Amino acid sequence: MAAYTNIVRRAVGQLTGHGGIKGFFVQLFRANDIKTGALVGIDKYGNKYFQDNQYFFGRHRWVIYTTEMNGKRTVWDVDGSMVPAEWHRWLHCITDDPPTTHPPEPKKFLAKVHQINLSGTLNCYVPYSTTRRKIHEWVPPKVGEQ
Amino acid sequence: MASSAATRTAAKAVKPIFSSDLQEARRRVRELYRAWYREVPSTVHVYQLDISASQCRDKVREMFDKNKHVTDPRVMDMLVIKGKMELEETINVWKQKTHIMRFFHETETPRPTDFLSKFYHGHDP
Amino acid sequence: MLSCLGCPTLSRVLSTGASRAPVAMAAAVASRAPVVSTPTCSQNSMTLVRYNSTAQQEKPKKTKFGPLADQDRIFTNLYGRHDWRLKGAMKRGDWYKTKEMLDKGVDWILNEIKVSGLRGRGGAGFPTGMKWSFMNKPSDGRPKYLVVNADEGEPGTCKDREIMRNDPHKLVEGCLLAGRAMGARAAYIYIRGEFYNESSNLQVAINEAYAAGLIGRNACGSGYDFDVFVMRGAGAYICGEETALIESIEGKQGKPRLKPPFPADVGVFGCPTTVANVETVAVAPTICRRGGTWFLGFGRERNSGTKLFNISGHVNNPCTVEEEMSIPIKELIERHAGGVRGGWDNLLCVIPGGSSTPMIPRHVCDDVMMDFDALIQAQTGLGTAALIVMDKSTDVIRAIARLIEFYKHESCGQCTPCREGVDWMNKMMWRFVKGDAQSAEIDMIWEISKQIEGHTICALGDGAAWPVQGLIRHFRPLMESRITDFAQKQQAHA
Amino acid sequence: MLRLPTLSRALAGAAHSKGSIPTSNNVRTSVRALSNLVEVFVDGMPISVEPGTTVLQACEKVGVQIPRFCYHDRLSVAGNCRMCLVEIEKAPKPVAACAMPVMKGWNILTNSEKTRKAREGVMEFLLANHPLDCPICDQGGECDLQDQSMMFGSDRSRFAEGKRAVEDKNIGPLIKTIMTRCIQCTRCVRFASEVAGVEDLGTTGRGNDMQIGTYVEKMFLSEMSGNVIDLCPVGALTSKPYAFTSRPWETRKTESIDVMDAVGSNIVVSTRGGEVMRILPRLNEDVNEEWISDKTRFSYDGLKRQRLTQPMVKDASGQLVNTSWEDVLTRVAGALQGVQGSEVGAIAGGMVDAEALVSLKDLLNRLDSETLCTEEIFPMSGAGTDLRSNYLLNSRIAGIEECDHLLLVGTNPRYEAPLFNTRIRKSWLHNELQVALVGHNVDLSYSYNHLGESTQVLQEIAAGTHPFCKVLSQAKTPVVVVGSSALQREDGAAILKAVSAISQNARASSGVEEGWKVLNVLHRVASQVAALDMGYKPGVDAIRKNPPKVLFLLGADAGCITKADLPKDSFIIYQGHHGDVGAPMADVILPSAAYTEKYGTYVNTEGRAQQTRVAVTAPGMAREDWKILRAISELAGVTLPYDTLDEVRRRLAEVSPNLVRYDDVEEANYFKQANELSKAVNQSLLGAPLVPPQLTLKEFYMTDSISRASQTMAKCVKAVTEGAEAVDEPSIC
Repeated sequence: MAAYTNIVRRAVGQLTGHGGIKGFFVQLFRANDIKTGALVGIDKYGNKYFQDNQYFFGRHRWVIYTTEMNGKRTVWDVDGSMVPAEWHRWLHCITDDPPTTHPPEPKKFLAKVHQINLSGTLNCYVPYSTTRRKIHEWVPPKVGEQ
Repeated sequence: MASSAATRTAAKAVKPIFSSDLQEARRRVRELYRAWYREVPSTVHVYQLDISASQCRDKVREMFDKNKHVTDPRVMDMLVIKGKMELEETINVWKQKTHIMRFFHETETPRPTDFLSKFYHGHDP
Repeated sequence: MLSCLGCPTLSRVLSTGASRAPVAMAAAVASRAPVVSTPTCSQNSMTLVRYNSTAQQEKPKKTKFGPLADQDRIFTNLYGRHDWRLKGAMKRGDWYKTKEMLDKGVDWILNEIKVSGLRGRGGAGFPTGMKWSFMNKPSDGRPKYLVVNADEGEPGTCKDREIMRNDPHKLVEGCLLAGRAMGARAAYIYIRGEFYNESSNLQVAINEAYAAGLIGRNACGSGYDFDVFVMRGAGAYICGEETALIESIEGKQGKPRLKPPFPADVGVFGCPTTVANVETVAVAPTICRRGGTWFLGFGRERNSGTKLFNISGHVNNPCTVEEEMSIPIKELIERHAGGVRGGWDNLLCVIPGGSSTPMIPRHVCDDVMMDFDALIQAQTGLGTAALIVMDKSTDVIRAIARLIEFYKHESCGQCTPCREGVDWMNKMMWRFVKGDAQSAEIDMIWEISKQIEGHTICALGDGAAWPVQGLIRHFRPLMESRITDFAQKQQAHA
Repeated sequence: MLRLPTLSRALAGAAHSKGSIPTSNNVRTSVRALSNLVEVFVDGMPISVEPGTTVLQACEKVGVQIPRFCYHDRLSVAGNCRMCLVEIEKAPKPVAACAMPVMKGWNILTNSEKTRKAREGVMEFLLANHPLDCPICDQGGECDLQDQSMMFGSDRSRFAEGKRAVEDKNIGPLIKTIMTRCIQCTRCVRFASEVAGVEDLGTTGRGNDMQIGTYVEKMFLSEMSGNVIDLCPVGALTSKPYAFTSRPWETRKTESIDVMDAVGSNIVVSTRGGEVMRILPRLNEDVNEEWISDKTRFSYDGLKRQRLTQPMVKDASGQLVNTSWEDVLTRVAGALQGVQGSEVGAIAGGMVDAEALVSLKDLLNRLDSETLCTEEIFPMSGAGTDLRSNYLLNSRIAGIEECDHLLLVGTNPRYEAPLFNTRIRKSWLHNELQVALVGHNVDLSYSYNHLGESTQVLQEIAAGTHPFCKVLSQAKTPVVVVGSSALQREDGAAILKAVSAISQNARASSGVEEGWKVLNVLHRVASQVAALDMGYKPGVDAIRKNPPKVLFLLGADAGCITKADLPKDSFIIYQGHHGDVGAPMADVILPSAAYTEKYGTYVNTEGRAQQTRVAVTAPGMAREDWKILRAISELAGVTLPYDTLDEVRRRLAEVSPNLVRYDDVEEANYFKQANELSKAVNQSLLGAPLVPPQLTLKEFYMTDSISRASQTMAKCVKAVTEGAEAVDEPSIC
């Protein structure tokens, strides 16, 4: 019986735990999920990290992305690379210590401001040829230089 | 007609491939067409083609019609042999989907012929 | 007569007497007759008979050669005991009736030289009369030149310097006669740069001759214009090669030219030229004066005349001496050089003709004669007749290695076999001195020397190859034992 | 170097003194009676040869190749490598085949045991001190030593001693030296002293220490220096710009023609992967023998720089921006249609092929314009370009070898046409050619009689009052060469008149037969003769006087016309392959193919038509010149009647059949008439001295759009002015 009440309580919690009907639907459409869990921390960009060990391993930690990151609107256009490095470790179960309790050692290779992966965008990295050019074109002189 | 008469006499003179006369050659063509016609549904199924069987049949008919003008039994025989080879490859799935769809390929741009389009096209088309 | 009794010192003293007048042949022959009876020589005469029997002649052959009588000496001031200047030279018979000889004409001079059977004294032994007559082709307007090769650089050879130092007028007069014989306009005497005193003496002699009207315009009053120039070299052995010498005179690098064209066609400054050795030129006046037949009377057939022999090395009394051709080597050493140091039995080998001829070991020396043909038969050569005598204390491998080093240093570097091959042989020879080699390498160096020999532009390659070949031919066991000794020592050391 | 191989002089002298046939003492006209032939045998095969033939030549006649390193056809015989030793039957020693004349009845054994032994021995010696660095040697694959050691060498080495090493020398930015590889064949030394005429190279040291070098540290200063790279049988002298770039077996060879000067040297273009790797000479006895100048050989890197690869137009701000062919052609056609025919003008540059010239002429003629000019000036008064003999090098380049007196007027052939100068030097060296020069006193690599540099002298000679006239009147086969640089002057017509008079006088006094040509013009650019043959107006005077609204520059990079000469609103079209002088002032740029990228016809200064072939495709969107013009014509509504190269050439043949008779010289005539017409010229000579524009070596290297774009040529100029160290790069190997 207790198990059933627990299920009901969780269901109610999931339905109401996102801030009303609008919040519920926003959550549903953004994350395709309405599960609730313990808020472990929020990073400086606003990504929220949750944990609920009632789910099986692999689904027990998740992130609700921020709506605006580095000037980009990310309400609907979310990307896995929005998770910064220190939370990535926790989120992917490399460690159980979230950066809220165990702040990461500062490393010079860690970016101060996390960048979203540009792959698939116009600004993505494109490899270029490093071979010597066989022909060097003439570059016309700029107007006004002469 | 003079030329076809000449070919006819020539066809008589030379050794036939299979068919001794035009009627026999026509029969072979019909047989081949029938075989293709029957094979089409299973080809569409086997190769999981995204087109209907009737479209394929239209294409088969078109391909046969392309050589409608041929009246030389030897040429007809040779075309039949080629068609049989294609058919065999299709039935035995020696081909792949792309090879089948190549019959429907109609996007090749014709090579430029006049000077100016050749000039625009490239160095020495 | 004393000279016949084998007393070289005395004979030299006596030979200083001027023999101005031609001496009758008969007297000369007669004066040498009694010497036949000395025991050492009779032994030689037997072998000589064997040699001569190959070339059958009806006429009774002369079987005894040397010693030379004083009155038959051509170079009467070889040792500088007398005045070398014009006055002294004239006293000794130089410039005697030169005008008359010139007046007898070209053909007469050439004929005398031809009759005398004189062969070039520079080493190759080409018949001089024939060589000079090559120049008598009809003129095409170019002047002709005589070039006298006084670049005496062959190790062991020191005959030309004695002539130029002590008898320069013989050379100057020879230039005039030889020049007349070939119709030359002038003579260039290319003298080795190191011969400072010699070139000085020669220049003085030329100046004297000019002053006396003997050469120059209307030389000796014969109506023939002839100039003599002295050109000093800069000390390269290769410049003793005739075409290299010509290049050097022209002011270019002393590197041998290709032949043909021979110098007789295109020589110095592009004109017909004959290059002759100092000794060849210097004996010419005396030959003309005393007659070709007189000269022919010395030595064997085809090897006639007298010759300056230089004897150096392990002898008691190294010297330069004029002797009759075909004198047995043993007699030459014993009589004039006071014998080999420590006796004849202490002799190891002799290089008979200057450094570029192969050596001959003692057993060959016992009975070989000093002339062109006999030494060829003994697989060596007369060369410049400079004997280098080595006794048993010599490290003969090292001696040859040193000679090869000399040739390596003096190779002009123009043609491949000599440039690369001699350097290679030099490197190998010094390993042979230590014994640091394989015995198979003896065959290899033999092959290398054969690859050099005859494949080069000039004869320097041959001259560098022959000493090695002589060494291997006669001292191969020594080389092999040196190699095994070294290997054993190395083994013991390890 | 003595001027004359004394032998030849002596023998020639001998021939005279003996009163034999008083033929001129030249080498070429040696006609001998058949009975004089000497019969020899090569490996038993009988063959009759002329007396004086060497053993090697006799063997070559029957097709037997004798290995050689030092021997070269065009150089004196050194005979020092000893590789060509062959056995003669019954001779004691093997003889050097390259130097030994054959004697009657000799049996030459080219493959006997003795011969093979001798070769093997020499090869062993050569390899003894030769480094075994073939894998990193640029000569690998075309190395005589490699080939001949495979052919004639032993199978293994016995040399176990230490090898010799020689210090490399820096002899300039063109030639890389790896002196350890040198086998002392002295070909380079002989080339320098005999052909190039500079005594820069020589040997120092002796024996195994002998080295090839420049005596003191200096550059090998010659306009022909690159040829030693081809001559060197090993990898001791290799090309610096080509170093470590490709192997001979990787490259594709295309036979072509050089356009750097008006000589039209025959070349082979080596390409790999659509890139010109190097340029080598091709044998043509009538033009360049087997030499080429350094500009021809090394300026190819200019073909890869400063190239026009995209059509360009000026945008609103006046900046040239890339665009498409459709766009530019429409603009050009629109511009041509928008003006009267008389308002269209064209200037053809120095490296334009005849196909483009004829297309341009046809195009403009259809637009009713006759304003077609070339950059080079040629005086039009008198006979002008109407008589072909007036502007050709009529005696031909090879004809110099038959000439005995040569008068050069206002030219420096050494830098204007190096190969022509080489021919003069050859003739001077072997045939006792007497050279005289009116003009600036320049170093021509041979001695000449300098008559002065003022035009006064020219007048005196023409009038017959100068002492030189006496010399000239004794000439049997005189030749007078006037440089086109002299004709660029204001008084060009007067100079040509004087030269014409001198030639006519010399012809009259020499009594030479009708076929001998005296008057010659030495051009400097490759396109000039073809342009004049087609009736282009030489010089841009017509354009300057009557500035057109639309100006078509066809590879015109000499800067004859500037923006200042034209009205503000004029429309300039530049068609060419390099962004040089002409391109920046253009409103529209049409990229075209350079001479290695097209089939083109060029007529050299003798009037010899030769064709280039496609070695690489044109870069980017560049097209062949005549095709661009043909496309413009179609859009402008005056379609030219040819679509293919063959049709263009048919049109060329219509205009002038000699333009397509390749490798053939069309004789020109009417000298007398030309002289008569020139008498009508009443222009007076100016007082200014005759100074050709290229006086020293540094002015030789960069003269046209290709060589100006070449880094190698820039390095050469720097090295000549500042010394070889200035451009020295750290050696990789």
